[in-house]
Amino acid sequence: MTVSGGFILSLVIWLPIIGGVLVLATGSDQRAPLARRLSLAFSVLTFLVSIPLYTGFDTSTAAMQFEEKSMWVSAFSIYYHVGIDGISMPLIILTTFLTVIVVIAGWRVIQEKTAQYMAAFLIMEGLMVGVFAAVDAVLFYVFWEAMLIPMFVIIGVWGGANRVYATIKFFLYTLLGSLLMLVALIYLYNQADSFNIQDFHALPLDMTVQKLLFVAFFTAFAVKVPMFPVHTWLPDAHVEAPTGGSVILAAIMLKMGGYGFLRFSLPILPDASHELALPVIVLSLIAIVYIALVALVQQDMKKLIAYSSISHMGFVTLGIFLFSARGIEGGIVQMISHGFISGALFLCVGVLYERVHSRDIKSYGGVANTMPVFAAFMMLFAMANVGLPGTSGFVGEFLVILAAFKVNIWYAVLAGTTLVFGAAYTLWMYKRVIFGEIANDEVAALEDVSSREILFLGLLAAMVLTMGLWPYPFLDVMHATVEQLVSQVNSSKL
Amino acid sequence: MELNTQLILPEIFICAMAGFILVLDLYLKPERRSIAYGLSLFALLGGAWLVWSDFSTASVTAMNGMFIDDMFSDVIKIAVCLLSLLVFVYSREYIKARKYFQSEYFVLGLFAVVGMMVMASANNFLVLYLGLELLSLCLYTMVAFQRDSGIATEAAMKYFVLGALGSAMLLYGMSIIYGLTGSLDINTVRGAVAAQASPDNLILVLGLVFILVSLAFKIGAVPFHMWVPDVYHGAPTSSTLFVSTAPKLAAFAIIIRLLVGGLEDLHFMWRDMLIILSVLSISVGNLIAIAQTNLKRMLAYSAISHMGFMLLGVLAGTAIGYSAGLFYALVYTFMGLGGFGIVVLLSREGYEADELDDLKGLNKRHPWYAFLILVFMFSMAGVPPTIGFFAKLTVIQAVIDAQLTWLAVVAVLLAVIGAFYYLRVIKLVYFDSPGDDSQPIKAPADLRLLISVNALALILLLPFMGPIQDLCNRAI
Amino acid sequence: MDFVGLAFYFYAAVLVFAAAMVVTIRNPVKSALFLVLAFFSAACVWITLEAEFLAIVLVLVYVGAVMVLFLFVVMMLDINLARMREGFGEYLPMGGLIAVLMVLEMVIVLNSGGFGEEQFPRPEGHPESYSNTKELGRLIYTIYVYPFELAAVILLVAIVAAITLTLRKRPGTKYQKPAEQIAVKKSDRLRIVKMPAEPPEKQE
Amino acid sequence: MIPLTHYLVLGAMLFAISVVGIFLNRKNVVILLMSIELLLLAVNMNFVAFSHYLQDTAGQVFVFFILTVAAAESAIGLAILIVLFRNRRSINVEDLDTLKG
Amino acid sequence: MENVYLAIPLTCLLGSVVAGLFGQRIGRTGAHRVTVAGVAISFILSVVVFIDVMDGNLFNGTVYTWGVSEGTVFQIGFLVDELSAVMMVVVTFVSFMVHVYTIGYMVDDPGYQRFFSYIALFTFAMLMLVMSNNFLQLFFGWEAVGLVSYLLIGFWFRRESAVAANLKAFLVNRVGDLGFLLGIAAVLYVFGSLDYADVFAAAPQAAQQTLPGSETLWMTVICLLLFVGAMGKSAQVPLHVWLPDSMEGPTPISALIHAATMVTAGIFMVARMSPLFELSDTALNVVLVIGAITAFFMALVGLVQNDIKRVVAYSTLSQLGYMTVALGASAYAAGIFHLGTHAFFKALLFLAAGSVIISLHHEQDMRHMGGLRRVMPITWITMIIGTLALIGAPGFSGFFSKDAIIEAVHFSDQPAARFAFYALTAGTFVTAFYSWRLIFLTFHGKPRDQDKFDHAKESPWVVTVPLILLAIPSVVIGWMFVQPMLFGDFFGDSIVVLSRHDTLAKIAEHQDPDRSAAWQMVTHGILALPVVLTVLGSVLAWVMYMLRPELPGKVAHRLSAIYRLLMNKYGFDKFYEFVFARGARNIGGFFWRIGDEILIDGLMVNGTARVVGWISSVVRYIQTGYVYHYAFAMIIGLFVIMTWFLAS
Repeated sequence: MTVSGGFILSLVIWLPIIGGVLVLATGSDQRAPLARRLSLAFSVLTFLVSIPLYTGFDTSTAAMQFEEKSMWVSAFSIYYHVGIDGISMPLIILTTFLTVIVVIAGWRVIQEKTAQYMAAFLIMEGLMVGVFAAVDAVLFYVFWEAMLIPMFVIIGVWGGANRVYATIKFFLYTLLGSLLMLVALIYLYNQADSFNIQDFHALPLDMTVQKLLFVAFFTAFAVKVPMFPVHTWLPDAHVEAPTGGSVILAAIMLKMGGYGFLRFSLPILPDASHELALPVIVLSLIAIVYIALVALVQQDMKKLIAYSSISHMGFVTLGIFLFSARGIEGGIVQMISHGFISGALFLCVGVLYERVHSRDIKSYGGVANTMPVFAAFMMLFAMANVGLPGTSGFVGEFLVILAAFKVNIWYAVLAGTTLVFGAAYTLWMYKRVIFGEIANDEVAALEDVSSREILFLGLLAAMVLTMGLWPYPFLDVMHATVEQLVSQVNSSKL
Repeated sequence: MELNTQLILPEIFICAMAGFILVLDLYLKPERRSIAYGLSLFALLGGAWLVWSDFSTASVTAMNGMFIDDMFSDVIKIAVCLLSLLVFVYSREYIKARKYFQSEYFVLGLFAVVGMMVMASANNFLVLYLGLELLSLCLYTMVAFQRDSGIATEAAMKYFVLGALGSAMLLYGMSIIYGLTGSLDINTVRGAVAAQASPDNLILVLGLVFILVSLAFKIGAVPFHMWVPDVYHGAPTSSTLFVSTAPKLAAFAIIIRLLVGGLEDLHFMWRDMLIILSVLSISVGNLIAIAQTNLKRMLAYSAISHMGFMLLGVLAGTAIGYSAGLFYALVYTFMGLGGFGIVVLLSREGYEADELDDLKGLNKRHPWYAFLILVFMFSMAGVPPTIGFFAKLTVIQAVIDAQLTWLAVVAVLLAVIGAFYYLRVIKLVYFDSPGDDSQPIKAPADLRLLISVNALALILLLPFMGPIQDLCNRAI
Repeated sequence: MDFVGLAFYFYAAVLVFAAAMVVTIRNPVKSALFLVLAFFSAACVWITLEAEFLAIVLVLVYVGAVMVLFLFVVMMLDINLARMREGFGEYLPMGGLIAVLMVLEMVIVLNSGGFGEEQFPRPEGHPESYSNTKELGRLIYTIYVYPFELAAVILLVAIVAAITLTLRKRPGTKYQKPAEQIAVKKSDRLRIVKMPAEPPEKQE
Repeated sequence: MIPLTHYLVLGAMLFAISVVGIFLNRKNVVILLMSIELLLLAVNMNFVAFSHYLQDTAGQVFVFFILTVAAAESAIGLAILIVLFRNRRSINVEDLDTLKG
Repeated sequence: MENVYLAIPLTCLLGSVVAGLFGQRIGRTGAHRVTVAGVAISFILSVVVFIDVMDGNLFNGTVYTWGVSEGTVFQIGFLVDELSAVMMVVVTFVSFMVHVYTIGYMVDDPGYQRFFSYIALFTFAMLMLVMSNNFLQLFFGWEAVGLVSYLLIGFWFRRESAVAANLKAFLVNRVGDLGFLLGIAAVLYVFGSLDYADVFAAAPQAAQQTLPGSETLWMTVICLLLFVGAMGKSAQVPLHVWLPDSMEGPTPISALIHAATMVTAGIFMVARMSPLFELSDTALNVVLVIGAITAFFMALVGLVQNDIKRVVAYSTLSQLGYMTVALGASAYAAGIFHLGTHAFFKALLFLAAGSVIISLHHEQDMRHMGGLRRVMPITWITMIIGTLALIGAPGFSGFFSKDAIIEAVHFSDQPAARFAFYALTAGTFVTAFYSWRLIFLTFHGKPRDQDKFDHAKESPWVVTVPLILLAIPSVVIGWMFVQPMLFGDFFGDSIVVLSRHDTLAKIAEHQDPDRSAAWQMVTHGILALPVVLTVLGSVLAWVMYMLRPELPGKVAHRLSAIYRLLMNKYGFDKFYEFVFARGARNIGGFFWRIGDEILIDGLMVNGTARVVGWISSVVRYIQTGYVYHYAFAMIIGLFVIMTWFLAS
């Protein structure tokens, strides 16, 4: 048992899970208020506990920090080994932060099986943090898969009409990917005789093996991201999921994919990554352009945002596979900012859905007349989604485009089209929903956002702006790690 | 002439208890039958305790070398006793409700346990065969035990005929090996086989094939699986519980005894045969399971695919592989126990909850049971954080370790197909709205408690994977 | 060819023929009888292998007990023989083919050397003093005592099983209990009651 | 003199016949049981032959136990048969098809 | 001094934030007080800074570090030199005027506070843009002004036309921004920094770098990409389509954003990049051509417009063309000069038009006006002044700047210069015509809509005062600045011109250095072709709209083809609508329906599922339920395995 920096990390992982179990124990809906308060308490507590991870973070080193390591299964030299570096730390904070938001957001919407709902989110929070924190491959995999279960249930139980199809599609899609990854991990174990990811980094592998492993990992992560053409689960899942589900799904789960690329594909398989970078980049560009066009014609707000998520995640994969510090940092920043923005947008849709019970753009119009404050918020988030400078959305795209230009002008040009397309689909939706004359009585009857809603929208708005106007602190924490990663990916193993 | 009778004390004890119960039953009024039930539980506990009390680390033989007592056999025996114990507890109310709560049922169960224990520590073809038959005969009877049920007897008949065919094949194989080696003692056989093991020794192959096929039949591997669905489905759920759990372990035991103990030098041959069998089992089992509407039948097919996974471990032909197989078998038996246990749990007098639709909307009525099902299903699907995942992890690890990565890939791809029907069960439980049947489930406390423990164990044992794995490793 | 050889081939032929009849003939009674024949000739074949005890046991146990059991069951269940007549000829070629192929394959394998004359020469016959029965007995009660006990258990299981499965109390059937019949007293059968005389009803 | 293989071939033939008998017979369960007896007989044939040619009585002992078990087996088989008949009023193999799919 | 620089934009931002967030609480007056105060302060400070800069106190410093990546430090900072000082004054002054004007103009609008918040925010963004000392911040301001313009065009969001217009404006600008962003990327790629100072310093060395594997100069690529951005913002053909529609916004906006300041950001940017543009003749020629086309053909469209604001809008387009041409001719100073003068008189024209509009209760169609000079004299006078400045009547500010441009082009020896020269000269004629047409239709002749006319009255002081205040510079500013700005060393190092390109210098050569440049321009210009054409245009306008009012109809009828072409604005809108808007949607729909739903989902995903389901439903029938089949399966299995392994 070696520990550096106390048990904060374990606390961040297990606190919400324990909390979830407790919430679950409150049981029936009569005690829903208790369940709500309890879950809020736990989520806030977890967030507070996770703060030290940032404040106590040493930006000068690329090594794992807040490490904890203790033997788990000696037969396979599996350890309970957690730790964070510049890549995982921001994502963990993001997770704990958004869970608070989601709990607040679900406060009034979820009226049946509240305890189960809240518990699912808390447990999922712990698992997701675990994914980002795990240094042992098996531990990583356990969290990675376990995470699916609560999401599966959330979508399936509180989801919309077509939820069963969506959730099973979601589960099988991701399971398929991750099982292949499991095979790859075990293969690596047999080579390295250890499940420690960092040992994998050092492992020499010849080209064919690298390629095969790359494909295995790629399927797992590409599905999660999701990349074209394995993206179709996302729109369905989003459309059917309850607001909170969509938020977590878009804001954090998708990041797992990008994180996986950074943690596994690049450092473990540098040569294969270089060899196969072109296809990946092409797919990313397809995602950026193709998906943006698809998003343009969506009639369902959530579907539209879902597609826009895919398009934005295209930047993440693009940035990562440029193998330059700038591209990778851009990718990570894009992940974080997309976490805030997509989360916020889904919450906005949720706010409307809660009142009108329709996600169809057609059933809105002129919302600004009745909900000016809401309109203002949504404008901000829409602009962020468009990637307007000064909002977080700009930073990532900017860096990635800069990096892409270095590699190949045309990458930059194609990626840049998102400036136009992104604006087109986002603002066109905004126009149809928010602007114009009051479309119907339901819109006329809308009342503006409540203080609770202002709270969580405001929090997100603050984050979006801070990150847009001053990304320095976000970039600063990841420099060391990314530098090391770049050196790893650019040094051949052959 | 060395007997070391103390080594077979557990078997003797259980036999004696069985006989005692049999006699006692004559003087018991029907309403006092619970005594027999209690005694049989005691017998199993006692047996388990006796095995535990001299839990052996080295392997010792007894009965003129016909009986071997090593760690492996002890692990198997304890597991068998505990499983049977749980089975009895689970099925008590069920059989009461179906009016065949007779001492004979438990007596036969006990004898079956003895049979399994004999198999677990058989060091001689003859003993192995007798143990197998002892087990089989009890199982045939238990399947047919609900005499007034047509499908139960049909199942029993099929089981009997095919089972007899299976053991005949085993015998034929044994006879060939005997002819070649001139001995029935497994160790001697091993030596002799090692002497003449070569791919072009056709006769050896012949014997091996027969033995292998019969073993495949006993664990229900495709294409020798066909009795499994019918028997699991037709038998009264109490018997299904019994048939589907402990005997798998015993079967695994004799696989280890014969293939590993006796014929390990032929690994290069039986490896390929097992590859075929396991791939077939996983694929066919999972595929057909998708089309099922009956829970018991679905679980039967899932059992087939699980046995395929277990074989993956065995065919690796390495110590890791065998221990992986053992671990998988152990885990599977407890998962299967839970799976069928749920059916028992939901059933009540005059109502079999074995159709998938009976589970609809269970979460609305009984969130806790729904959660249990969730755990069992995800564990069977091999999704973390359940032990089912670790079972898969170990076997796949073993396979890859044996340079059969492609096989691992095939296996996991098929596992995805398999995941679908487990998910469908959860879908019924959680996402669908309950059907008309809204009768409260009144299961006895002990059943509720034990099945909950059973389910939670699949998650809460996770931190203790290490010791368990080590145990399996040392047992092999 | 000496007498033993002659006997072997003769009984072997009979055995195969009988076996074939058992599985092909329609009437279960007949096939049971053919099975008896098969066992009998098998016993004779074993004699040529100097397994006298087993041969006798085979005849006694099987022909004497098991086959009787079979016949008894066949008779007891009123099987509609008419349906049994329905031919299964269409499956015969298929089955025959499989059988032939299997036999061929196994024969090839068994003759692939290993069981040839040189490895397994015909052993010399045992001396007069040798008693197969005694030999078996010695083994079974000493070295093979453990299997022997197990066999006992198996038989016990068989008994238990057979009884529990088949034994049943028919609700309709009536039993006599002579003891009670004898033990009856008058009081049990006859009761004397006193009752007041009733006045006739008046009718006007 | 008779070589071992002839006995083995005989056993093989018996085995094949009875196996074929099992799936050839679609009418009568009783005949299935008889085929099983034949099956065991075939095996016994092997064992006896081997034990003779190996001059090792163990084979005969094995046969002895097989006979015992076979007897027990047939007893149980017939018991199941009877129960079946009571339920179905038929022992026609083709009627045993409620469980399928 | 740094704090002053900081204060200039931040006061506006403060005003905006206060008015925006607490608008309801502080009320209407509170809102306009705080914002006007903010802008006023920053105007005053800007003047202070301007004077300070005149004394040669330049500033180039960092405010804070935005971010660091791969060692490149992205900073937010200020560069205060002559160029930015001019812009700051212009921007803050016009903005200040517009603020005041708005108090009267928007008096009865529900979105009063929101409006003030927006325009204050705009001022802030514009200031950040002009004060920036690096490309990143430039882009920030660039996009921010775009955002505000988007918000303001759609200010009356109930109007379908308005929200359509603002979406259009944003998207078209985005196309430009794409180019701009790529340009920035190229700059970073070539120079490894985004700081003006570093880049401009390194420019000469990098002048000859070519793209890998081609002859193209990096410098050309950079300049063209940047210029694409300028085309978007400054509404150059073919990215001009958004500007006329932007008139959907309230008039103050049209004045402030779509005439005086934002649209000139492109001009400013190119001027700022002069050290780069100078190094690429290709780029300069492209600039020339684009500018010339815009200047002439957009003016033509102005001829046929009936919406008073649209006329002014098209004149703005064409004037922007003039400025662009100036840039192309390397007469950056002239361009900036025209930018300044134009800012004043065009703002004046717009506000005057606005004053007309409110007095007629938001009637914008000139066909319903006429004879207004009697009721609203101040507006009339000021508008006349503005017009004179616009058409370049000798002595008015517009004259100097425009004439300088034409002269410069005349002297420029770029291949495209000749074409540009003719376009611009012809442009003067058209300009004069449509400007007078506007005046005559609006203020002269008989009222065509009597009842509107009867309600019409002069606007309140908050409206007229700004008009007057704007009229003054429109007249005098030329005299004041033509000498230093065009021929003096006013801009110092902030603008770099290669000697071989220095057209203004050539003009100067033709002048007697002893006499005032302004006076020489007037005397020389009186008889020059542009002025002649201007006069002709004015006369023709008088003839057609005062003397023979029936003529226009006839002409339109005679030249109906051209007339329709002009009415359809050369069909740009239709083309874009059809090709891009509809086209993109169709492609998207196709991808969605065919690609996602049929191919991927239908075929791959559900297809697989369906296949698996089908297989299982078939395979399950192996399980017939007949014992003999089971036995058969076993035997076959045995048989096959046996044969397999005996064979091998």
